[in-house]
Amino acid sequence: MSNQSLNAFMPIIVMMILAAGLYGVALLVAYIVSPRKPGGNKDLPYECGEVPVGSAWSMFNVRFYVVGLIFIIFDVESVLMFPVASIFRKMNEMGEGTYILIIFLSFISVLLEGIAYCWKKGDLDWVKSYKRSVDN
Amino acid sequence: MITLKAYLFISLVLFVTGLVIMLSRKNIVAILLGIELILNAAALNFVAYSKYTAANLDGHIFALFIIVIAAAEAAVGLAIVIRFFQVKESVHIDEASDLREELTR
Amino acid sequence: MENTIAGYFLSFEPLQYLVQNSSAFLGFDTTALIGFMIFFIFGVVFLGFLATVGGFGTFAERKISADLQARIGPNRVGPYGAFQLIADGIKMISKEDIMPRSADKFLYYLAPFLSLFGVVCTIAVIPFSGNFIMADLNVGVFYALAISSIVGVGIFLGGYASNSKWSLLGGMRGAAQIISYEIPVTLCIMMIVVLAGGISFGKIIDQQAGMPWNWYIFHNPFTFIGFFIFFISNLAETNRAPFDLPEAESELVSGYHTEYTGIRFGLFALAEYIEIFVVNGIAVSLFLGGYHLPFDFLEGTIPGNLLQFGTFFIKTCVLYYIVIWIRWTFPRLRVDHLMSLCWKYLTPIAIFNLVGVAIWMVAFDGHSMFDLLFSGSSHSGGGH
Amino acid sequence: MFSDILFLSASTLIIASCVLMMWTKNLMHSCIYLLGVLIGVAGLYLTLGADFVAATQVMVYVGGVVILMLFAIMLTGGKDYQSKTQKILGLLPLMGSKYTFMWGTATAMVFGFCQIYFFRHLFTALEVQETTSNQYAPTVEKLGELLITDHVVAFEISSVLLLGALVGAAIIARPRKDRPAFLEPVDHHHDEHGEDHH
Repeated sequence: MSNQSLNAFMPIIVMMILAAGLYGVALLVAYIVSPRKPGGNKDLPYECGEVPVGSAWSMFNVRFYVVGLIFIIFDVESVLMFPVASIFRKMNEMGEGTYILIIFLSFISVLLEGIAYCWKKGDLDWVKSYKRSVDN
Repeated sequence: MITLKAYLFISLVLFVTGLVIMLSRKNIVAILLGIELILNAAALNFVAYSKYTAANLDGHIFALFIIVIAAAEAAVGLAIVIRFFQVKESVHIDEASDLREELTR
Repeated sequence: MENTIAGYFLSFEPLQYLVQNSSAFLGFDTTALIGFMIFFIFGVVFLGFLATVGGFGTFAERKISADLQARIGPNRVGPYGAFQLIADGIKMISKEDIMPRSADKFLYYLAPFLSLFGVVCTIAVIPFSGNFIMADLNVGVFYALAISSIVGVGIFLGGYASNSKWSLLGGMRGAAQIISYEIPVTLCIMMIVVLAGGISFGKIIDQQAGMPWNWYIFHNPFTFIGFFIFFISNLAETNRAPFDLPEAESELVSGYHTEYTGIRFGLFALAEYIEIFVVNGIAVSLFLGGYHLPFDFLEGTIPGNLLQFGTFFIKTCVLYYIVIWIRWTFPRLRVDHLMSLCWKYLTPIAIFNLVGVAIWMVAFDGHSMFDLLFSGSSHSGGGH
Repeated sequence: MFSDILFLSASTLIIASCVLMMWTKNLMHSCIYLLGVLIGVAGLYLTLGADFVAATQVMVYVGGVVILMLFAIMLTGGKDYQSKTQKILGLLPLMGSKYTFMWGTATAMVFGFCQIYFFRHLFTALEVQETTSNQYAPTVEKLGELLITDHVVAFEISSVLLLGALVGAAIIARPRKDRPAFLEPVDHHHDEHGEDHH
């Protein structure tokens, strides 16, 4: 890892431009080439031949949200662990290995407590979460 | 060359947008969107000041913790919103008045 | 710009001459401008290459599945049906582009773009060879992890915007699956970061140079388990069988792209196939030694770089073959099994691996298993 | 040169997304414009040399918070509501329309600029000559060192905070069959009682 100039981020911008360009060119070519015959029933949502009833934008089960919730907490914890993990080797070579190991493991142990809690309470189950949480 | 004021201006725009959304929207989820903007404005200020006025990375640490807090806040806040919706079948902010003293209606 | 493909080509004589002359002519330092042009050209080259690889992926998938099922597969277009991808592309483009009447138009147009955007931006940090890397960022691996999470938003929006029940169910499942399996992937990457002491791709790959026993997969038992967790989680993140719940054709018609026709369906499929190559490339770079040959051969020259690129490509294609092989061998998981596999098996094992690697680092001073076994003197420094 | 272009494009993205986010009535679209704002802020972090913070921004916000928001919008229907309690303000023709947002923004901008004008000596006091070099040092390792030395308590406590958030949010959001008794509408009970008497 050395000092970088800001130009190091140039390829990312280039790839963003290219992604937009690829999408635009593909749509443009398709717009020129492809036929357009609107009408009929082909612009109804597909429901295996039945005429769709109502909008699909209805409420659905809350367990998708619970999964997202557990994910975001773990995501944030792993983000915070990244800088510490990246200097783990350097600190170990400097002879401070035990110190950083204690810090690292105490952080991970809290993470483990979280997953153990969710496991115990049935938040990690997809099907049974309703029944078990009513029992509790 | 970009000065500190440019970043502060962008941060101001973010903050004001968040404030306007918070004040004018009546959907609780939209209010949480506004809060995210305000937190971003604060984090942007921290990072900008840490580049222009201080030579250390404390601003980055602060931005990192702001992002952490924002994620936790979004998780808990949206959980409350969803529970609120299950009880009241609406996420109108004015419905959240059960604990308020009854005033004249 | 050092250490990247533009820096590499700018060190050549003709381009330096061009930079000097154009700087003198235009009156400012044109290094950045020429570098931008080089990046742009190679961005187009890499994107075209990966799109072709993705197209061949669909062809290879059909051929290999035919092989596994004792059929012949596509054999009409060109020798052995090799031009099938061109025929597929022409078919995709010339189909009518239908949008459901009740769809959310803005999100319907945006969803394939976000899906493609997340994948294409990841290409910028893939190390194809020692010098053929577009950006060797200081946060390389982390950047790849971050930017590829946009794909999940694209898939969710694709399901939502169509206003079709199948699409919505597929999109919801897809988003839940992608975000869940990101956790084991992150933990496995962190295991490698602890070993390598840096999160740039260059640093991680340079430590695995040389013979195969220097690869991180063979560093210690924990990384050996970690590779398989990483591979399985990547299968799930790219919606590949046996984790193709979001597009399970026997229960949801086609999942989140049920309502997508023509070129936009093609772009979703293209993004998916490029993503398989990209995540396999990341797996090769992190665990299987990346582009390194066992010996130094013409290092730094263009033929040497092409040789390294070939090494990288062959390793990635082996993993690609395994991905296709798995798809046509294993039955699909049930959705509750999918979630319990992620949260109850892969994540705890990945945390266990991370702890194990951290303790191994401190206990054995970062020496690998083979160091300890074959050179008996080196494990004297245990436990600082 | 490149940083100027990056700054300009990122700030254009931010301002456009902010305006659209206030403008649109559709909450789903609003959330997508929030995505634009967040990516723009990540671009600004890049121009400030904060590469790790930028990547964190993309990873946590785009990969996590936005998807969570989308889930929550789906779960709650995503309607846009009119004001109920603010009777006097609600009578104004502009309240709750896009013009309100415009006026609110304009007013708040004027207010903000007035504030900046009054406190300008603070800014001038803090202004520091900018380093002209385009180079920046790698931040990840320094952040790691800071996290395990100066800020180690905050680092460890943040994990406890996240554990608390996880437990609390999981308890709140967990699917339940029963409605809490104290949240039942009171007049509903009265009606049942009255019918029994009759």
